[in-house]
Amino acid sequence: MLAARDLGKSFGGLTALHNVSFDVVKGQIKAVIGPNGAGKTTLFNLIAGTLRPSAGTITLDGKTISGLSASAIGASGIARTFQQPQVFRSLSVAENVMLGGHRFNKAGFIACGLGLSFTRREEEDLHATASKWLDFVGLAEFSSRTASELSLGQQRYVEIARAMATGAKVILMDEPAAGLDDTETRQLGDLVRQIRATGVTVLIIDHHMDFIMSIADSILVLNFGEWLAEGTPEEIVGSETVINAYLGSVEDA
Amino acid sequence: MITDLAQILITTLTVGSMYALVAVGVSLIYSATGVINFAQGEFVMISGMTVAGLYGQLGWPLAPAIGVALVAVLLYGALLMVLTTGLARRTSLIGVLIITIGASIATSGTAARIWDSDTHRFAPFSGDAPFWVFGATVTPQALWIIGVSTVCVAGLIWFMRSTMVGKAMRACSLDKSAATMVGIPVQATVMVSFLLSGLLGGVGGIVTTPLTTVDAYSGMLLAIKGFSAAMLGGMGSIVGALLGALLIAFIETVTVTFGSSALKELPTFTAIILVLLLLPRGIVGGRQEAGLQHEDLTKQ
Amino acid sequence: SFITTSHADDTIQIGAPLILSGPGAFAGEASKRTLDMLAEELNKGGGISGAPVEFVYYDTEGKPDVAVRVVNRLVKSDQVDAVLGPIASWEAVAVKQVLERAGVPTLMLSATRSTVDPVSDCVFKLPADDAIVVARVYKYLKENGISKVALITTQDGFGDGGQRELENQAEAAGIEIVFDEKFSMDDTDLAPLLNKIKRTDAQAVINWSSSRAPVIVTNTFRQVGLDLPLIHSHAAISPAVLEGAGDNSEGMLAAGAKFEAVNDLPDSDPQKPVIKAYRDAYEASFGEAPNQFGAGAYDAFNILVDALKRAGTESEALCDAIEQTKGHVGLGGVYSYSDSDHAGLGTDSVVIYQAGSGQWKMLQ
Amino acid sequence: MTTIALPARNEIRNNAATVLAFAAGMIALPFVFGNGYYLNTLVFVAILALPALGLSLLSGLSGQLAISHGAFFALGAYGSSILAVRLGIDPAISTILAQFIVAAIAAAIGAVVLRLRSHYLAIATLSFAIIVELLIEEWSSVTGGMQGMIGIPPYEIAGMSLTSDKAVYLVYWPITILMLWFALNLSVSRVGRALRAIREGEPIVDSLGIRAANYKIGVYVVSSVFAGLGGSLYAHFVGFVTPATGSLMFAIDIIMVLALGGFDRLWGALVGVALITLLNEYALGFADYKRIFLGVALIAVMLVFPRGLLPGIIDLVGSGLRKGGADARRA
Amino acid sequence: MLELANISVSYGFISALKDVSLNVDEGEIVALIGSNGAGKSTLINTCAGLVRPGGGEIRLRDRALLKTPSYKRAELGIAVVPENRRLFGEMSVRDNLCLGAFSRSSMGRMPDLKQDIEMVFALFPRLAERQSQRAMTMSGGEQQMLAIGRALMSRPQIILMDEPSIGLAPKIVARIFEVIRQLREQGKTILLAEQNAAASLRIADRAYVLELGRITMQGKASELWEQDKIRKLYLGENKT
Ligand SMILES: Nc1ncnc2c1ncn2[C@@H]1O[C@H](COP(=O)(O)OP(=O)(O)OP(=O)(O)O)[C@@H](O)[C@H]1O
Ligand SMILES: Nc1ncnc2c1ncn2[C@@H]1O[C@H](COP(=O)(O)OP(=O)(O)OP(=O)(O)O)[C@@H](O)[C@H]1O
Ligand SMILES: [Mg+2]
Ligand SMILES: [Mg+2]
Repeated sequence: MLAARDLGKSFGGLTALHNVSFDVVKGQIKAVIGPNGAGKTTLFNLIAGTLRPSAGTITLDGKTISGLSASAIGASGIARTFQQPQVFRSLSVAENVMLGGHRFNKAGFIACGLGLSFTRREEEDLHATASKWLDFVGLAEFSSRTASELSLGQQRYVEIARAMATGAKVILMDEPAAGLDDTETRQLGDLVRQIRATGVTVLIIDHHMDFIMSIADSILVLNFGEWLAEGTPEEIVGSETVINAYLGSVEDA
Repeated sequence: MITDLAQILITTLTVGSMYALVAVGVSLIYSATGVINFAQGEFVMISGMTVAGLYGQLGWPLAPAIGVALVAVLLYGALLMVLTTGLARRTSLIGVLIITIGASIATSGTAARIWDSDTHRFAPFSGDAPFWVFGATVTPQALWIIGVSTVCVAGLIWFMRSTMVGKAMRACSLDKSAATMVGIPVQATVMVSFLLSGLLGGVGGIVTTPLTTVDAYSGMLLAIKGFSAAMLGGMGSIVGALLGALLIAFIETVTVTFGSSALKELPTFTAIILVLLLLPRGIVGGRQEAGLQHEDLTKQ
Repeated sequence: SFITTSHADDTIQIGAPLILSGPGAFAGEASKRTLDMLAEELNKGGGISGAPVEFVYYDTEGKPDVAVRVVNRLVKSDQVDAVLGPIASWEAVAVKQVLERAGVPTLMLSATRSTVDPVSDCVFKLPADDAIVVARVYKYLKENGISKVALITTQDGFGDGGQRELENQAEAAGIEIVFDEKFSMDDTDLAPLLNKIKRTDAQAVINWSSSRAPVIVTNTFRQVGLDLPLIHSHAAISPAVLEGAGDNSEGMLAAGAKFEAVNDLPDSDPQKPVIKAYRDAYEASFGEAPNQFGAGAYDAFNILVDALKRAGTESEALCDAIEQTKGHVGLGGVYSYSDSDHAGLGTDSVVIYQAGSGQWKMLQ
Repeated sequence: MTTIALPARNEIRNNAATVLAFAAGMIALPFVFGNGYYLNTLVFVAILALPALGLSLLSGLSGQLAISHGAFFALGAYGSSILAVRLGIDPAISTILAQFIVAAIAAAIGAVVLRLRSHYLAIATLSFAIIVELLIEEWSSVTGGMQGMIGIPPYEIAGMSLTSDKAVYLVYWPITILMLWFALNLSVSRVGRALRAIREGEPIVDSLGIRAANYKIGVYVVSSVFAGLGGSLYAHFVGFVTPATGSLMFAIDIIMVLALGGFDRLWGALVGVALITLLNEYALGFADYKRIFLGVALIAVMLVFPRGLLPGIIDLVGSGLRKGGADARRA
Repeated sequence: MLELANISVSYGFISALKDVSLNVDEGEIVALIGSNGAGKSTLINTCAGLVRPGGGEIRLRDRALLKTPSYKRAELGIAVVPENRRLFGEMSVRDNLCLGAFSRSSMGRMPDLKQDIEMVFALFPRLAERQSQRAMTMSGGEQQMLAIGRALMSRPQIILMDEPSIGLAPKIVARIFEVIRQLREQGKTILLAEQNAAASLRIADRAYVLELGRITMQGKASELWEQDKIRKLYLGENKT
């Protein structure tokens, strides 16, 4: 459903991504791995429209999305979480998630300013959706807390709930397990599988190989901005090139 | 035509140097603290008024008058530093800006009471007699202004680029606690920036007053020019402030030469908007790839 | 608190909205000092039929909005018996309506003619206005065979008013304006502007500007080597301008009231002793020479006190009494008001000055 | 599933109640105190509150600092005055027309400059303000140039001119309170939420499929119309406009008002206007020491209440209520 | 060398450290393990002087530190790899490294700066390639390398590391731990707060376990490594 062809991105003289092509199958969890600075986050930024590609195209369900604005891409069904959790720190947890579903409602400046009654109905519906997703990630009891009071780990879950609330078809997760211990990482794995179960396609970056191995249906490996390998977890972990470039000795994996 | 060009060049350099002394001071304090110092023009006013009073009116010799003026601006710089970064810890950038506005208002009011609200001036250092270069008028004082500010700004650029203290200043404004963590005494560093910035303004007052005159209220207008220039150049960059000041002076001079003096601000401020649209972070700040950083002035 | 103000019934309260801060404050300060000095003297002698005079000063900052606010406070809260001020033209224009509605006897210290044109019952003005100063300047130019002039005026209320008047009267006076540009009060280098005049065939340059602008104009004028007569407005006639311009001031001209020319006036001039007395008293009190703004306040005070003595504080009677002022010899000229003229001065109150060895001298 | 209180709904009710109480108080006031000057001053408070509320919407909610509110105040003032004086349009109608002009200009300018951030946005809007001021000064055939325009007609209601302070008060305050109510509603609505989110990070908002740029332009327009309306009301009250009306310094004053009152609450705008009016009135008594007093007072307020008076007082009351608590200090 | 006695820290009503005592001897690696929110970062920040404790004492070589401002602590030889990296984002990689050495400079002069930078570059060649890139535009892992490099620049005697392996590729993680081991061999002292309990227990001499702001276990790393509870909580039960 999501397909990239010959993607490239350079910053000034530096090529962060070069000639990368891949496909993501609907309903799959696809992992993107690679050494630091390989271009993984850059790839996500290109898909989400935060950056414009210097070359190549990205299509979602056959429609070209590269070149669209970030908000248009967001509206077309791609949501993301960030490498450093980006919640709206001064907003409540519920409000954070409500912003995910924001785009489905219609009330504009005038209607809101006048406090028309339909705006209130919309709000209630949106709130119900938000509560559903907070429940889904297990943060229901925190819903009226200010987001900044949550630990970094919890903020990651807020991001996930918010992404789900956008009704996205594809979710991009950038190192969601960073800073989690093994127990927490396993719980996160369960959640990602549940997301897949709702029919959402997941693209995930992480350096925790156990975690990636246990959830990914398919893995894309980048190295120095180039496509290095792609395949099932078993194929990847057995690949000599991947071990050399990324994993180092098997023992550390 | 050659006369016009020569005159444009001379005037741009003279006026640009005056603006630069303020703009660079604004940028310097900003680069160390993130504070926009609205009272930057007061340094110029204080030193101009002091020298005009002691040297121009009371007939002191020039050197001690300059000495007193520089001491005065240093003290004022220290006072501003205490007000904006010492006492005002928990406020937002806007809060600090308001404090500097308050300081500027109170300072001009006080100056009007200590001296008066008349216009003052003192004799140029090397006389008034102009000379001509390609038909363009050059006054000796203009050369003083250009020379002194070149020396000051060049020295400062070197200081910021090549010394640890210069780098430490920027570090303080970017992340105070990270700065302390690597061993930077933040308060002292910030103090250095205020004192240097005060000196720049003070020197500015001393060299420009014979040409521009000074009164108790002249600080605020200068400050607005100063940060327009600093921002046009790219906030926090000394080179940027210099370029911004020269560009503004150039646009003004060209407008006055070929258009109307009353409208000289029109092209200037239109140019500021246009330049920023092309280079959203000023001339040297350049374009920015969409990032997540966002500086919110009202946030604490 | 600021809301309740009351004053003993037997004091006469006079509101003085003056510019006391910002560029231009020197005008308000001189006025305030003068008024204080006069009030003290008057009160020492028993005030007006036993009633002391008291001034309520507010700072207008030179801004019309602020002026309106303080005048509102003067008439509605302080309920003053009369108002002296404001000084800046655009303040005066702005507050006129408030004063008119309140019917408070007012003596404007601003030069602009629009406060008394059209005439309204209780609003009078004192200083010589642009109209008569410009007329005098043009007369001087004609006498000296000059018909082509360059105008430079500041981008503010004062410069704007002057420019309009200069343009309006030019044709009738047989003057051709060959250059007409504005500059801003905060301009630091006027060389490019003045260089442009070199390329015209102007025979003289008229500069209509106030506070520090005349100094910068004069200095730059000499520096760019312009060799033409330079004529300033009345705002330039002050010791501060001479001090600022130093040697460069030599030979420059200006038109204004006789106030600065006390030593050059013939003894037969009725204004001479009045001016001398005021200058001496002011210098004795404050250790420096007064300026023409103080002089305006002085005249306003005396005209008002004179009317108060005749009519008391009741507004209508007081206004009538002011209107009946005839032949009052003041510092700015000889004032005569009538029901069609609340400006009071004629062209003969304006003279031409020339600067020489650091002094303003009246040209005979 | 846990049920959670819905903040937006409660807040809308709270707003309505508070605003009604406030309105009742303000409208009763002139019947209790008759002092003309008092009312006159309060009319200025009502007028000034509008640009302040507008800026509070823009800066307090979406974190965008603009220095253009003086310019829009001036555009509202001049726009309505020119229509009323030069074209003889009824002041009430000219006021409304002027707001459309203001909105159109704000949308055009906003679309261009709102791409900039923080200081750079501030300086670009400042530049716009200076350009407006210059154009007003220069286009003297229409605007009256430096001398300004006088003789601007007051509003008329049922054939009666609004000239007495009391009458103006009773018309202006309800308008201001309505606008306040509008602003409060907006701030707790989904639009307000989006704006608060923009303040924290536009790219994140965009990533959720929300067009941050449109919201920014929208709030800029609304906020400018607040300022423009203030300007029109001002012009028809004082009867004159000059280039000093809504000059650059005026815009800075408005920012000052918000800093004093508190950026993070709309009521802060009202508190700030009240405070600055009080300070100014009090300062009048200082005559030529006024600037010193005002400058020092500004510094003092910001040092004592770093986040503004309203949040400061709320904190004081709050900490008074729950005394004690551990010491939490970050060095 | 570094000693914490009865340290308590609270943020408003949240108490993050309760009566924590701990010591790190010269030349050893001490690991600090604990799950999210246990207080690891708070402890590190307290040692660095960024957070002021409500009570207790900190000593560096018997010198009381509590009243020492944090920049002086850097001069005394403490370096920090902070949580969230805290780089000077707008400055270049090279400038960030230079600033790391600030505490060694006197009057703006700085001996051996080049040599130390080369040392860091040798450790992380990627940084050498990107000397003039602005720190904020570096990738997550590259930033982490820079944060570690910056801490090394001050030639510290004791390094406080808050999750140094976060965001790094497995190969680099292995290198980081190797570096930490080398640092000890050079005589440096290291306090290491890590989520990656397995790896940190493997190289540490001793370890403390922090739970909800209290130290609940301490001892030789190898001994803790054997404890069931640890294995369950931090290493995942099904691992050998
Ligand atoms: N704005 C930029 N300017 C210059 N270089 C950049 C910019 N953004 C990213 N880069 C460089 O592009 C390369 C790819 O970065 P990216 O963030 O995509 O890496 P990554 O694969 O996500 O790495 P990590 O696992 O460390 O997060 C890096 O070397 C980075 O330094
Ligand atoms: N600035 C703060 N304000 C309020 N509470 C805070 C703050 N910083 C930390 N806390 C709280 O203090 C406790 C300890 O936090 P700390 O960051 O030290 O944990 P940690 O062990 O480093 O966790 P992690 O592994 O997630 O980094 C947590 O409950 C956290 O929510
Ligand atoms: Mg990354
Ligand atoms: Mg931590």
